[in-house]
Amino acid sequence: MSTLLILAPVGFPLLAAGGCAVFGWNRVTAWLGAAAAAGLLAAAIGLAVTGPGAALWGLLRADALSAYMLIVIGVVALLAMSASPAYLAAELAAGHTWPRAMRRYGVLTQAFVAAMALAVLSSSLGMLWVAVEATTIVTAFLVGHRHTREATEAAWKYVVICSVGIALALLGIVLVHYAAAHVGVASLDWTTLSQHAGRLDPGVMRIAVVLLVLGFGTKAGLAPLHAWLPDAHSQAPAPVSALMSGVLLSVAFYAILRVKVIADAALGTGFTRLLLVIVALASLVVTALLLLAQRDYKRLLAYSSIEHMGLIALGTAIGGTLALAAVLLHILGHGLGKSVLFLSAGHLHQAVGSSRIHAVRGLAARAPLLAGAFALGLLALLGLPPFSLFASELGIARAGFSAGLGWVIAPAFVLVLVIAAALGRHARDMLLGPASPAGAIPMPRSVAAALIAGLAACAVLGVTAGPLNTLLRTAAAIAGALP
Amino acid sequence: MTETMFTLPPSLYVPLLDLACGAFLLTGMMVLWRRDLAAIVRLFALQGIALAALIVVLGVYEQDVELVAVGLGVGALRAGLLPYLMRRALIAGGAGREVRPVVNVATSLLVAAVLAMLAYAVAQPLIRLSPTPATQAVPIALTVLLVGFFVLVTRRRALSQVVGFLLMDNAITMTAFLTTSGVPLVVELGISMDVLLAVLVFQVLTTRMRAAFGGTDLDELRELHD
Amino acid sequence: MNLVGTLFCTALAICALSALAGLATPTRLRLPLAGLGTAGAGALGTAAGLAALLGESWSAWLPELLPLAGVRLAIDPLAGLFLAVTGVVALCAAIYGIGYSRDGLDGRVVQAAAPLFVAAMLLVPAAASVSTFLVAWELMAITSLLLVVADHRHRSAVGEAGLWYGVMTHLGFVAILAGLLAFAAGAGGESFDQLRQAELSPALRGTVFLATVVGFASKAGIVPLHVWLPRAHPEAPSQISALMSAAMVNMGVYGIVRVGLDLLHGGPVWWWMVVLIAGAISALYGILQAAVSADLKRLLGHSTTENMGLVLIGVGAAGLFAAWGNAVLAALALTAALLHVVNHAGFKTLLFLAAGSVQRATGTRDLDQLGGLRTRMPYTTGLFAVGALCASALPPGNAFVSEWLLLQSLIHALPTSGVVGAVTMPLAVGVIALSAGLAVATFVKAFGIGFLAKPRGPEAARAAESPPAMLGGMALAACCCLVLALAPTAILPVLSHAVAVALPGPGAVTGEVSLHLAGISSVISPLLIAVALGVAVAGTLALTRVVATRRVRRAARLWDCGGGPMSARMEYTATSFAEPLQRVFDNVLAPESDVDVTPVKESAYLVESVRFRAKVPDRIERRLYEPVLSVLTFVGRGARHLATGSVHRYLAYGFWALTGALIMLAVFQ
Amino acid sequence: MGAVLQVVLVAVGSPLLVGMMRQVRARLEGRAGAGIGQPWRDLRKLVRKEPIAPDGTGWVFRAAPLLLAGTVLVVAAVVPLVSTTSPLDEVADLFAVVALLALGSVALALGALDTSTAFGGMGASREMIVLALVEPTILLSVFALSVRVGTTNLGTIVTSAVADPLAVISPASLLAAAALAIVTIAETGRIPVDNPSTHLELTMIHEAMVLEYAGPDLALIEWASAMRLSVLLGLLTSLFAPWGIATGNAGLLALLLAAVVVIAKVALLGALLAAGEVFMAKLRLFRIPELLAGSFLMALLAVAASFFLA
Repeated sequence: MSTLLILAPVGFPLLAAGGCAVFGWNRVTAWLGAAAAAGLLAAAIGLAVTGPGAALWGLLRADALSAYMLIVIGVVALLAMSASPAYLAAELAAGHTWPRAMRRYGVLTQAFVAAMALAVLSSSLGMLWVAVEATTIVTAFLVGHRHTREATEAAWKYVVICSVGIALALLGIVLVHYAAAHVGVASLDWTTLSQHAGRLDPGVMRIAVVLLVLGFGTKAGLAPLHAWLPDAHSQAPAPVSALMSGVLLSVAFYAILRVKVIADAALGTGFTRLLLVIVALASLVVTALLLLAQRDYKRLLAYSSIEHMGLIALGTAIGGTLALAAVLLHILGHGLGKSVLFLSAGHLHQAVGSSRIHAVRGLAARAPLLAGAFALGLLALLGLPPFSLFASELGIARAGFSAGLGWVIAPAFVLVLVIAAALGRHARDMLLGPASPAGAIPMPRSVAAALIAGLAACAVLGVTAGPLNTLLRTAAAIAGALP
Repeated sequence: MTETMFTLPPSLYVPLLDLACGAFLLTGMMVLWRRDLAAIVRLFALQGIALAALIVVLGVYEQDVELVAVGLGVGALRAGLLPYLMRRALIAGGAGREVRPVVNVATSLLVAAVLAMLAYAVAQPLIRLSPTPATQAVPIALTVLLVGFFVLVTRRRALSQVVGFLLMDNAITMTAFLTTSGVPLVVELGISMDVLLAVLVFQVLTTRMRAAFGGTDLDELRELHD
Repeated sequence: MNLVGTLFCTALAICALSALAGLATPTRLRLPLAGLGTAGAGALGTAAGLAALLGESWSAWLPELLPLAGVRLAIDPLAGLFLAVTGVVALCAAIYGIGYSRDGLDGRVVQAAAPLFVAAMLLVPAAASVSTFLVAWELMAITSLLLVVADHRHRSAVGEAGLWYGVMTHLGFVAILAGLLAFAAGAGGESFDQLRQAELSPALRGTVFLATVVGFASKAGIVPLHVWLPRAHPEAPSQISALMSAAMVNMGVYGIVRVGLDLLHGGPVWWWMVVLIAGAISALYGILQAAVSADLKRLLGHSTTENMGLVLIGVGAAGLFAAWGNAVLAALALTAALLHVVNHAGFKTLLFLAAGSVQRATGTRDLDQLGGLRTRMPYTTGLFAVGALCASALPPGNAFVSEWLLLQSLIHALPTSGVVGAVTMPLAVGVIALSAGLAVATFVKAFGIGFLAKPRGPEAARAAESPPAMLGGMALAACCCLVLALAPTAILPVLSHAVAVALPGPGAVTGEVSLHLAGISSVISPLLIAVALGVAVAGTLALTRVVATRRVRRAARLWDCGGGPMSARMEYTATSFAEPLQRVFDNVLAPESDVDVTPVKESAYLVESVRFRAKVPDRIERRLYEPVLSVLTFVGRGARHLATGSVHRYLAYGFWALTGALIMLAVFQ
Repeated sequence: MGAVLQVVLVAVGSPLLVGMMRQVRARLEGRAGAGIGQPWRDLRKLVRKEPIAPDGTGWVFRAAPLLLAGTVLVVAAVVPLVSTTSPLDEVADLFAVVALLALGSVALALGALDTSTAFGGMGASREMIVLALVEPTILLSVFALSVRVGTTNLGTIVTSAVADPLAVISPASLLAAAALAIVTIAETGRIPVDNPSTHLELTMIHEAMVLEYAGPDLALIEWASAMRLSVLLGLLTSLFAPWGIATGNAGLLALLLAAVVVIAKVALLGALLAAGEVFMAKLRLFRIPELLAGSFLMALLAVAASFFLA
C-alpha cells in the first residue's frame, strides 16, 4: 500500500504523459493532466495520513515533509492543468500553437510534474539532483513552446543559467559525499547523512553548503542567479508559468531545506543562516529595484516570485519549528496565489495581445471577474489577510524577532513595503479607471473555476489550516530537526 | 579476482596522475585561448580523454574494475559522443569563430591565473581532510570549474557557452573521482544522462536560435529585458 | 459566554452574513439586506461595548483560527469604549448607506466589503494578542482600501487616493509589526497578558513605543504621516468616509493608549513629548489646511487630522502627567482625550454623511460651486449646522466639553510640572486655542458658503433633498451629538472605567448635571449653558415682539450699490473667504498662484484674456514625499540596467557571487 | 439677585456707554456731539421701522441677531461685574464666556454670509480671522490668570484678586491685562482693529456684516454690540481692578454700591478708550495679525511670568 502510494505521484503523471504521447491532444486527453494531478494530490494526502514509508529499494522515501511538498505540487498542478485545455484551445484559435506542439505540451507538462514529484520523494541528495536537473531539461521546451524569438531566447537563458547553477550544486553534492565518505558513510541518503552530520568535516562542508545554496538557489529563483526567472516565466505558457513559479521554485528550495538540516548539524546554525540571510536580502533588493519601474505584468509576477522565495529563504534562515512551519505554509500559499495570478495574466495576455502594463487599462470595469482574481491574487501575494500568506509572513516575522534577527526582518519588511508600493502602483494603472472601449473579456468556465478555487483555498488556509496543522508541524520538525 | 589485476606502483601512479591532471588543466586553459570553435571542440574532446585516463589510472591504482569501466564510459561520453554532437551542430551552422569575446583573450588568461590561485586557496580544506596524491589534484579541478564558468560569462557564441558548461561538468566529475572515486553509480548514471540531455537541449535550442536570429551570437539575445 | 461575548460574536456573525448577502443577493435586495445587517451589527457592537464599559469583561482563545498563531480576544472597558464608538458610527453610516448607495455604489464589492470593514474595526479593539491585533489591523486596512477605490471608474483621483492610502497604511503596518513583534520577542510571548508582565530594557521599550507610535499615528492621520487622509477620506463613498474618519482613525489612538499606557505601563517623559508635539503640529497643520480648503470632504478630512492631533495632545499630556507622578491630572487628560474621540466620532459622522448628501445631490464637493442648499435641502442643512457647531468647539456643541476638559488638565498642570511643563503647557494651550479659533473659521466657511446664500453653480441650483434613509442616518448621528453635548455626564462615569484600564485610579470627572473635576475647582455645566442660552434667546425674542410694533416683514432687494441685481458670480466663495487667512499664514502654507496673460495679437499691451490659478499644496507632501518618490522613480529607472537581457551579465552575477563567496571562505577558514 | 441687577445694568447702560464714548470723542475732536442718549434714540427709531427680508435670506439671517443678543445676555448674567456670586456659577467659566461670545460672532457671520452679498462674505471672512487669531491670546491670558487660583471660574478668580489686591500688579497680571485689553479692542471692533463708524469696504469688518440688516433686527444688533462692549470692559475692570465688587452673600445696599462703582469704572475705561481712539488711526487689515501676535506674545509671557516669577 505504502509502496503504491509512493509510486503513484510519479506514476500518475507518467501515465498521463504516455496517454498524451499515444493519443495526441484531444478533448479527452486534455483533461488527463488534471486527472493525474488529482490522483497525485490524493496519493499525497494518503501519504500524509499513513505516515513515512519507502519504495524501490529505498530510492524513494516519503516522510511528512515530502508528503507536504507533494500536496503543494498536487494542488498547484490541479489548478494549472484544469486551466490548460482552455488556454491551449485559445492559443490554437489564435494560431500560436499547432497539434504537434500541443501533444508535446501534454507529454512534457506531465513529465515535468513527475520529475518534481520524484524530486521530493527521492531519498538521497543525488537522486534529488537528478530529478531537479530533469525538470530543467523538460521545462526548457515548455518555455520555448511558442517558438518565437523571445521564447527561444528565454529558453536558452533558462537552460544555461539553471544548468550552471545546478552544476554548482552537483559539486556541492560531490563534496558532501567526500566529507561523508571520510567518516565512513559512502552514501548520499538523507537519513544516513543527517545521522552522521555531526562528524562531517566543517572545512569541506562549508564549501559544499555554499555551493549547494548557490546552486539550488539558482533553480529556486534566488539572487544572484535569478535572472532566468522573469524571462522564462514571462514566455512560458501560462499554466507552465504557474507550475514553475508555484511549485518548481519551491521544489528546488526543498533541496535547500534538506541540506540545511545536515549543514546545521555539521556547522552549527550560524553559517547557513548567514548565507541564507544574504541571499534572501539580495533577492528582496533585486525585486524591489526592478519592480519600481516595471513595464511588463508577467515579469512583474515573476519578480514577485523572487521576492517570495527571498522571504522563504529568510524564514529558513531563522530556523525553528515556527519559522519552518511558516515557510512551508508560505510555499503552499505562494503556490496558490501565484498560479492564480499567472493563469489570469495568461488569460489577459491572450485577450489583450500584449503583456505590457500600459496596454491594460480599466480592467476592473472591463472584466470584473478577471480583474477581481488578479487583484485578490495580488493582495494575497502582498501578504494581506485573510490569505494564508499573511499568517505565514507573520509567522516568519515572529520567529525572526524571537530569534534575535529583528535587524534582518525589519529591513526585509521595508523592502517588502517598497515592493508592495510598486505592485500597488502597477495594479492601480492596470485595474482601475474607466472601462476601455475594447469591450468585455469572456472567460471560460474552467479557468474561472480554477481561479476562484485557488483564491478560496488560499483564503481558507489563512483563516484556519485545519487538518494541515499537524502535517505542517511534523514537516517543520523534520526540516528543523537537530540531532 | 583482485590478484589478477595489474598493480600500479606509486612511483608510476603519481606521475601518471599528474600527467592526466596536467593535460586536463592545459586543455581547459587552451579553451580560453583558442577562438576557432572547431578547435575548441577538439580541445574539449582531448579533455574528455584526459579525464577518462585519470579515472582509469585511479581505477588501476585502486584495483577497482568497476572504476576502470566507469572511466571508459566517461571517456566514451565526453571524448566521443558529446564532441560528436557538437561537431554536428558546428557543421550545421557553418564553422565559426569566437570573434570578440566580452573579455579579451589576454585578460582572460590572466584572470584564469587568478582563478587558479583562488582554487588553490579554496581547496586547502579539501586536501587537509585526506592528503593523498589524488586529492592534491583537486585544485586543478576547481580551476577548470572556474575557468569553465568564466568561459560561460565571457564567450559570445552559443557553442562556446556549451563548452564552458561542459568544462564545469568535467571538472565536477574529476573532483568526484579525485576525492571519493565517484558518487554512487545510480547517481553517476543519472548525472551522465542529464548532461547528455542538456547538450541535446542546447543543440535543439541552437538550431532554433539560428532559425530565429540568423546566428548563434548570444549578444543578439537582448529582447527580454526590463 | 457572557453578555459581552454573545453580543460581540453575534455582531461579527451578522457582519459575515451581511457580507454574504452583499455578495450573493440580487441588486434590489442587496442594499437593504447588507445595510440593515451592518446597522444591526453596529447596534450589537455598541451594546457589547457599553456592557464592557459597565464592567463586564470577556475573553476567548481560538487556537484553530489563524494558522501558526491562533486568535485571542478580550474585551475590557477600554476596548469596550472603542467598540461602542465604532458600533454607533457603523449604525448611522449603514442606515445612511442604504439610501446613499443606490446611485452606482450598489456593486457586490462595496456591499460585501462594508460589513467586513465594520467587523474588522470591531475586531481591532477586541484583539488580545499581537497576531490577532495585526490580522485585525490588516483586515481593516484591506477592506477599507477596497471601499476607497469603489468609485474608481468615475474619478481618476480615486485610484491615486487608493494608492496613497494603501502604501501609507502598509508603512504603518510594518512599523506596528516591527514594534509589537520586538515587544513580543522581548516578553517571551505574544498575548497581551504576557506583554503586560514583560520586563524589557529601556532601549527596547523606547524602540517598541516609537515604532508603534509611528504606525498608529499613520492610521490616525498625524502629520507628517497624514498625506493619505485628505485623499482617501474624500474619495471614498461618503458612508465609508464617515466610517474611516470617525471610527477607523480612532484605532490609531486606541493603539497608542493600549500599547503606551496599558501594555508598557507608561514611559519616560520623552515618549510623551513626542506624542504631544506630533499632536500639536497635526492640530495646527490640519486645521490650517482645512481652513484654506475649498473641497468640502477634503476639508473634513483635514479637520480629522486636527482633531486627532488634539486627542494626541491629550494622550501625550496624560502620559507626561503620569511620568511626573500626577495621577489625577493624567486621568483627567486621558478622559478629555477619550471624550474627544467620542465627540469627534459623533460630529464627523454627521458631517461626512451630510457632505455625502450634498455630493449626491449636486455632484460636486467644491464649495466654490455650492451654496443655496438651505432652501433646497433644509434637513441636510440643519443637520450639517448641528455638526458644524459641534466641530467648532463652541457651546452648546459637544467638542466644547472635551476641549474644555483638555484645557483644564493642561492649565492646572503648570504648578507641578517643572520647567519642561512650564514650556510645553502654555504652547499646547496656545495651539489648542488657535486650532479652535481656526476651526470656527473653517466651519463657518463650510456651512456659510456651502449651504447658505445663493447657489454658485448650476449643480447646486438643481439640488434636491436626500431620501429618508440618508436623513435617518444623519439624524441619528445628530442625536448622538446632542446627547453628548448636553449630557456628557451620562457617559463620563463609564468613560472613567476605560481610563482606569490605562491609568488605574478613580475617575477624574464626576457630577450629574455639571462636571466636577478631581483636584481642580473649575466646574461647568453644558446643560445649564444651553438652557441659559435658550432662555436668553427666547427672552430677546419676546422682547422684540413686545417692542417692535410692525411685525410683517417686507421683501426687499439686496443692497447692490445701485449697480443692478446681484448675481451668483458676485458672491464670496470659499476661496475668497479663506484668502485673508492664507495671507496671514502664507509662510506656513506657501500658496502657489499662476497668472497667464494672453495679449491680443496686434499688441503686446492689450490683454485678451487672463487666466489665474491658485493652489495651496501640501507642503509636507512636497518637501518630504515628493523627493522620496522621485528618488525611487530614478532608482527604479536606473535599476533596469540590472536586467539588460544580456545572458553574460546574468551569468556574471553568479560568477562574482561564487568567486566572492569562495574568497570569503578562503580568507575565513 | 446680583445677576438680575447686572443684566439690567448692562441692558440699560450699554447704549449710554456708547453714547458717552461718542460724546467724549466728539468733544475731543471739537464737535458738539449728539448727546449721551443718542444711541437709545437710534434704537427707538429702528425698532419702530418695518422689518425687512432681503432677497434670498432665510432663517439663519433672522436668527443671527437673536442669538447674538442671547449670548451677550447670558454672559452679562454670569460675569462678575457687580457681584462675584452668580446663580449660574456652572456657566461662569472663563472658557465658557469666551466661547459664548465667539458663538455670537459666529451667528452674526453666518447671518452675513446668508445675504449672499460680497459685503457680507467679506465681513464674515474678516471677522472669523480676527476671532481665530484672538482666541490663543484669550485662552493664554485665562491660563495666566487661573494658574495662581487653580480654577478658571470667574467668580473665584475675581474673589481671590479682591483678597489679594497686590497680586494684580504682578508682572503676570499686568501682561495679561495688556493682552486682554488688545483682545477686547479686537473683539468689540474698535480702532485700531476696526472702525465702528466706517462704511468703506476696504476697511470695515463689523459694519460689512450688518449691512443688510434694518429695522428691529439692526436695533438688536446695535444693542447687542453695545452690551458686548460694556460686558468686556466690565470684565476687564473686574479682573484687574476688582475693588468695590460685592463678594459672597452681599446685601442689597452692597450690591447697589458695587453697581455704582462698576458703572464708574466702566465709564472711565470707556472714556479712556474713546480718547485713545482719537489719537490713533485704523490699522491696515493685514497689519492686524501683527497686533494680535503681539498680544499673544504678551499673554505667553504672562504665563511664563506666572510660573517663573511666582
